[in-house]
Amino acid sequence: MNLEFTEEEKAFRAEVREFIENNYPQNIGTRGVQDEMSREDMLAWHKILGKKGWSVPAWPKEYGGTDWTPTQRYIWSEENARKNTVMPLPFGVAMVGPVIYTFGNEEQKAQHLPGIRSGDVWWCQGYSEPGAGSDLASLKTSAVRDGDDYILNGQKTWTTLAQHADWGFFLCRTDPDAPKPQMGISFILVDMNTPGIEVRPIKLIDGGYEVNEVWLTDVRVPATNLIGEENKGWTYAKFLLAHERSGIAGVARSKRGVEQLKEIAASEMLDGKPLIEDMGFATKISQLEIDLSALEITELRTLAGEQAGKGPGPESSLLKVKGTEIQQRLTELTLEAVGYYGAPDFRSFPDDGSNDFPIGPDYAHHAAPTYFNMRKTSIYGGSNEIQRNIITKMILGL
Amino acid sequence: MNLEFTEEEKAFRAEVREFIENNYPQNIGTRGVQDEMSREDMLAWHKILGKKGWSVPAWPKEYGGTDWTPTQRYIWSEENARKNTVMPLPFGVAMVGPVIYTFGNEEQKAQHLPGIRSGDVWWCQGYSEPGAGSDLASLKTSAVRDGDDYILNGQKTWTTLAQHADWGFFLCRTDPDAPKPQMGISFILVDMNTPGIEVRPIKLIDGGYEVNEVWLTDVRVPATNLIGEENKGWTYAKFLLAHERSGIAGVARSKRGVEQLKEIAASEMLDGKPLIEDMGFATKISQLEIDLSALEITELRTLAGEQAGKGPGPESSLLKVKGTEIQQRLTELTLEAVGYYGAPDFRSFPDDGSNDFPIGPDYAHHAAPTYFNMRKTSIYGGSNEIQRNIITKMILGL
Amino acid sequence: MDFDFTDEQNMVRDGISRLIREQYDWDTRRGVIASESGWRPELWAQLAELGMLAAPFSEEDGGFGGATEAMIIMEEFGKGLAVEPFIPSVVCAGGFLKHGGSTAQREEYIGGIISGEMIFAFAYAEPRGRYDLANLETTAKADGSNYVLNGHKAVVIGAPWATHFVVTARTSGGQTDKDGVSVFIVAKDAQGVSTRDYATVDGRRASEVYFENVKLSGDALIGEAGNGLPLIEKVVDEATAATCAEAVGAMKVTNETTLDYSRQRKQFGVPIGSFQVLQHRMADMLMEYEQSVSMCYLATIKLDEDAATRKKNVSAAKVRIGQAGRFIGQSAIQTHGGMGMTDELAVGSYFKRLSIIEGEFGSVDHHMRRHIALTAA
Amino acid sequence: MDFDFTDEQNMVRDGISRLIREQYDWDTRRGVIASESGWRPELWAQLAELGMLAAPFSEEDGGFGGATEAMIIMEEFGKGLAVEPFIPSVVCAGGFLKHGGSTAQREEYIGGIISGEMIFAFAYAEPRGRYDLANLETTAKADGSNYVLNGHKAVVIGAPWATHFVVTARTSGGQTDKDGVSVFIVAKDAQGVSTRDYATVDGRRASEVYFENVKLSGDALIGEAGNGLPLIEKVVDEATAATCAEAVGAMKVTNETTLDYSRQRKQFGVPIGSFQVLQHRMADMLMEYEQSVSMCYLATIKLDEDAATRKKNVSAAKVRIGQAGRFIGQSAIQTHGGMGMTDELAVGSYFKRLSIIEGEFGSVDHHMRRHIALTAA
Repeated sequence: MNLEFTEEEKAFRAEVREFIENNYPQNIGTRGVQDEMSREDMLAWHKILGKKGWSVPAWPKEYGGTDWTPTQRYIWSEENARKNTVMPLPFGVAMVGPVIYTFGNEEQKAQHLPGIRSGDVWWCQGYSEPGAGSDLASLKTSAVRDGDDYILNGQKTWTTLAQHADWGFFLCRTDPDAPKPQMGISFILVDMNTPGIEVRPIKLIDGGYEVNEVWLTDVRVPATNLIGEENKGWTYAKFLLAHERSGIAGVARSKRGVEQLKEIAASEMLDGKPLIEDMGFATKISQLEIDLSALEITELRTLAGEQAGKGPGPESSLLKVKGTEIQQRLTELTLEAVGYYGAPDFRSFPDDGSNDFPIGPDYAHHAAPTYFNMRKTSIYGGSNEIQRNIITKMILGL
Repeated sequence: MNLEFTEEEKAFRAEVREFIENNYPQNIGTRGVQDEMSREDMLAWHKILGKKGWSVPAWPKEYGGTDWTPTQRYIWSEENARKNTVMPLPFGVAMVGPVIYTFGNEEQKAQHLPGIRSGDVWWCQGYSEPGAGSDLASLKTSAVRDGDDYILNGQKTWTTLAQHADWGFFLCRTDPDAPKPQMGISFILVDMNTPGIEVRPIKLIDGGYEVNEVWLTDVRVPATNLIGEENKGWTYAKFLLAHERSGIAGVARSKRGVEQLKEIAASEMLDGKPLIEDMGFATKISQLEIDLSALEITELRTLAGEQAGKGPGPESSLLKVKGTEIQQRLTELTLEAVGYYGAPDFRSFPDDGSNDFPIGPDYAHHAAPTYFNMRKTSIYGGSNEIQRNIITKMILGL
Repeated sequence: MDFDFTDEQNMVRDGISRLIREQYDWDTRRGVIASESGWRPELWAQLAELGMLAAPFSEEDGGFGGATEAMIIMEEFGKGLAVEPFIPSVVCAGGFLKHGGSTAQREEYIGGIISGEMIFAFAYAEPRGRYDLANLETTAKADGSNYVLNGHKAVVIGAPWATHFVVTARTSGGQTDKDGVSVFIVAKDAQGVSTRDYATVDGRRASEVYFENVKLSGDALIGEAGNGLPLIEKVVDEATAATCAEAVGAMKVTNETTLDYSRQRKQFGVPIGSFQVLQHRMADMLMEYEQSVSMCYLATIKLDEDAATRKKNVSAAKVRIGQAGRFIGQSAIQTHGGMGMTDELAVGSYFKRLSIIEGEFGSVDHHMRRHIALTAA
Repeated sequence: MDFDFTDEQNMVRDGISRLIREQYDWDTRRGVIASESGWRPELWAQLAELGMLAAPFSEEDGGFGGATEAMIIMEEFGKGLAVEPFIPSVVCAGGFLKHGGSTAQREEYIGGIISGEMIFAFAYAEPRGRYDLANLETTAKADGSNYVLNGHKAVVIGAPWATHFVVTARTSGGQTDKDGVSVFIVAKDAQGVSTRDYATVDGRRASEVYFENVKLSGDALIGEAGNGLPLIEKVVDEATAATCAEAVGAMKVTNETTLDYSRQRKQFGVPIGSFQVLQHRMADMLMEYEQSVSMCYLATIKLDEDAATRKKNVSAAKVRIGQAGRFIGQSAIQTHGGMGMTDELAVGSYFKRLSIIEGEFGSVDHHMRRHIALTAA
């Protein structure tokens, strides 16, 4: 039992660190509020990684993956978190990509995988529907076969960053008479420029537009865009959901977040001393660090088990629940730390070109919106209540 | 809106304070671990109050009650808590008494109420059965009519302090074919000296014997001991449970408990200063005081509503849940405060007559057993989960 | 001992409640906070007309009540998330005038506050002062019988709508001394006053306020020079209690909204309110609310007692209500699921307001420290 | 990076696990802790025979392992709530000898510990010292090359069964100085040693130990006079990590017992495990357990790193495991309902042991303070 990295792993870390140092574009800054970034900025690092061959490390080598071990992938995510890079979005790389190379035919692989790798094609996910929430299988969007096409009608929602998307993968009901709601669903790829698609941004409580409603009205899609077999879409969706959860603990990002919180708490003053020296606040930070330590080791144990070929247990649900609790806790403490300057809404700041009179420290501007925004993490990707249901099912077996 | 007591109420407080000061027996000490006290000590104050006419303040005047307002009763319990008195047990005074004067006949009232008032008769409660728990209505103990008697068979459990009891009130199934489990139950008074009753003490995790199993084998009880109508016992039981919850918040006792905790935290030292000056521990105490303040005002609001004739809402469940959480929290903090001396088991201390070498401070001896024992409070009297079910039922109405 | 309200108090509640229900529904509020001005001056005029802005003043000052009336009004404000500056103008500026103003000052300003013609904002917080009311970099230097004011006040709520400020400033002593703090009335249009205005994340408006060699006459001073801190503490405690009442009102609606949603919203074929885990969370939300009501009452009732008692109970209330507000706000969003994350439903705005209230007039930690200092054996 | 155990380590686990399963079932344990002696000397002999008491020692000391072996053994002890003094005798006394003992001392004592003929208790806590290892009223005054020991040690676990004590005492300096602390080996039958023995609430035995002018030869000193604190901290950290492992073992069984009970126990006609609130609580219990396993591994792995790293990780583990143990213990009792309150079921004993572990070698608060001191920016 040891936590040491091997010499090879250490060399790998040095290599990726140097690569990031030398290649990460300086001008795009760090991931802040997503809808305030341009499409180009969000794709910049993805494109560089695509050229390097590092954009889809988890994929099999034959499809452009890196053959990295889980530990190497962990090191990769740690080093990116250190620099707070804007990583490739998951919709292509981590979601539809694995579905295409696992269940798609050769034409589909040839058509779609290169664009996902290179970052030239932006994908979005058409899963959720209004009124369905965690009950994903109750979806209503229909795909009716008409000659060589499907005609899609319905409404999707919570479609993240669909405003930029070139392609989307949609779950549609192809057999409305199937005996169970999970049956009769198909997994269809849709060119987002097809007539009949309307993307309407949803304003969230943080003031941003990160997600969208997608309205589909008589959208004609070639039947060749069907993945795998008709009515078997639920199988592919479940496969994808299992993929989605890996890395959801967000340990590396949270470690960086704790560092940032400590920097803020060292700047803010309380009774003439830095806030971080207040025993009350220091206790909250230590608790967070301790919880994050526990989560990190639990993720490493899970990785080690994966590397040794152990099947997934309740760990992925645990990583999701504890990971999001820590992410949320981080934002709570940041909002507490910035005091009164948590209230001003940076989106309303007077655009008078004046930097002489800042409205509080820069680090305060996103504290409240981020706190608000991160409440989503215990809701999406299978709410934390659903995750606890999953855990119970596994351990209780009732 | 005001929290002032009236001049009459202030005078009343002075009167009861003086009465307690002058009449509370010095030699019985305070309520510690119940099974370590003698029957006589536990009844001593009850008997004194009986003579004074204050043993059953909540009863109607005609049965020996005091006609005190809810506020006066609150003052009464506060003053008793101040002196940490051993109050009359609830089984007679607060439970079967009200059932008897509300649903009993004249003979039953004449036979039983005087002994309850005076403290001469010790009552116990035969409700719970093994395997029933919160599902009280599933009880199995049978009472079969045989001429002028009932023959009782079955087993009761969690019967508090039945080892001292003269009489018990039992819920028995008189109609096994009733369509609902709540129907077909009768409420029967039983002389605990009747042949066929065996009381077996249950050892609890605190090492004491506070509760018992009561085994009933062909116990012959006069049919005149039936309260009200046969098969209507569930009605009387529910009435009693509603009575049982009043005062369950235990605010006055918890206030005294906080004082004791502060005394302990002032004695214990941490890094050369009293533990109470440590910001971490002080924060826990302040949180407890604040929570207790909130509970106290909520109880006062409930009392005021009661005085104004408002029906009970979810408040009684709230008082039970929050009251027991605070009681339990008090014991947690006390165990934390005493440090290493929480571990020694006072029941095992060498009885060598030596006081020269005490095993830690006296206040530490009961810290762990009390912590263990008080876990019961979120289980009994309708578990805190059941209380939350009740609250939801009231507010959600699904 | 009673928790009843007088007939007059019940009339105040009914009046405010009706006004907000009829004229401040959800869509109206949304339009208001997105508008250029960000508030409803016409509502303010109506409140004045109904006498509501007079409610916390004594009869001799032209009013008819006190802290309980302010509590009732702010509870109703909280239910509707009304953004109008009742606390800054009526509770804060009104409080300084009531407790510290000279006869002349009361005559000059209270009538204006009550009529709604004068609107005050309370400029006390500073960029580096956190919640310490005495930690002041703003200075008012005596110049004969006049003063010269210099400084920068942070996040002054309602400043864009204000005609006047109440400003705390140091007239002597070191930056954090308890002595040497003074309170002034400053007209917003005085020479040397400038502001940067913005919205807040919870739908209000505020400013950074800068004073550059602002000349004040001696009449601008409220109370005694250099001895302003006890007065400030008293007024801030009153404002804190009123803020607690606002939180209680917001929590009530948040809970009701959540109950409603959980009855109507179906998942897996049943209302989500039938899931026990959500049920118990809603039971906890109710309990947190009831404890908050109790603490709000307690703080309000104790406002006129001695300073130690007042501070202890106001801090206890702010701690408890801060904690309850966070739990209720977060639980409401979680129960609403994705819909709770959208700007479309009201619940998100309640959550945001409760989140910001948590830090107003001192965070949970700040008030916990004050409570400990006042109760340590 | 791996979390695998060597074949030899797996054999240790299997051996202990079988021994405890076969010879330390619930009824046996109940009889043992109620017995006159309160432990099973014959089990100790078996452990010695199996080589388990040698496990944490290096080969040159006659053993075959280190901290990981101690972790494995204590995890199995925790599963069975074995009361035998592995931590005081093997981990603590063994640790002092390993890290600080002279060749002569190691030869004199380690063999005895490994063979089970010598049993040590660790007398370090004092009535007024709380968790501060340097806060010592016990003194060892130099007398030529000898020492004279005086003092009172509190709640010395396993003392009734011990043949020897490791004792911490002050040889110079003020009562809480970091310097001036020394460590001694004292035979229990030495002149001037007396004890008051008792049981503990979690089923073990302990004593108050009094030293009255106990004469010690210079050979009794472990390590350097006056410079014992770093050694004590290291050994106590190792003992703390082993205690964490015991807690992890106890939590595992507590969780399994609770799952079992909730499957079997019916209420309202269904297994109580079908109630979602209880389900989610059990999911939380699992998560707390898994986080505890992780922290136990982390602390154990870091024991041989520099002092700051070791302390930080041991404290982090003790904090997290203390919190998890309380949550799991309380939740288990609550889920068992009234039955959980009885001495009849095992779950109460697991709850009690977890409750006492929470304060052993420093409470959550103590270790949180140490963690803060080591991580503050």
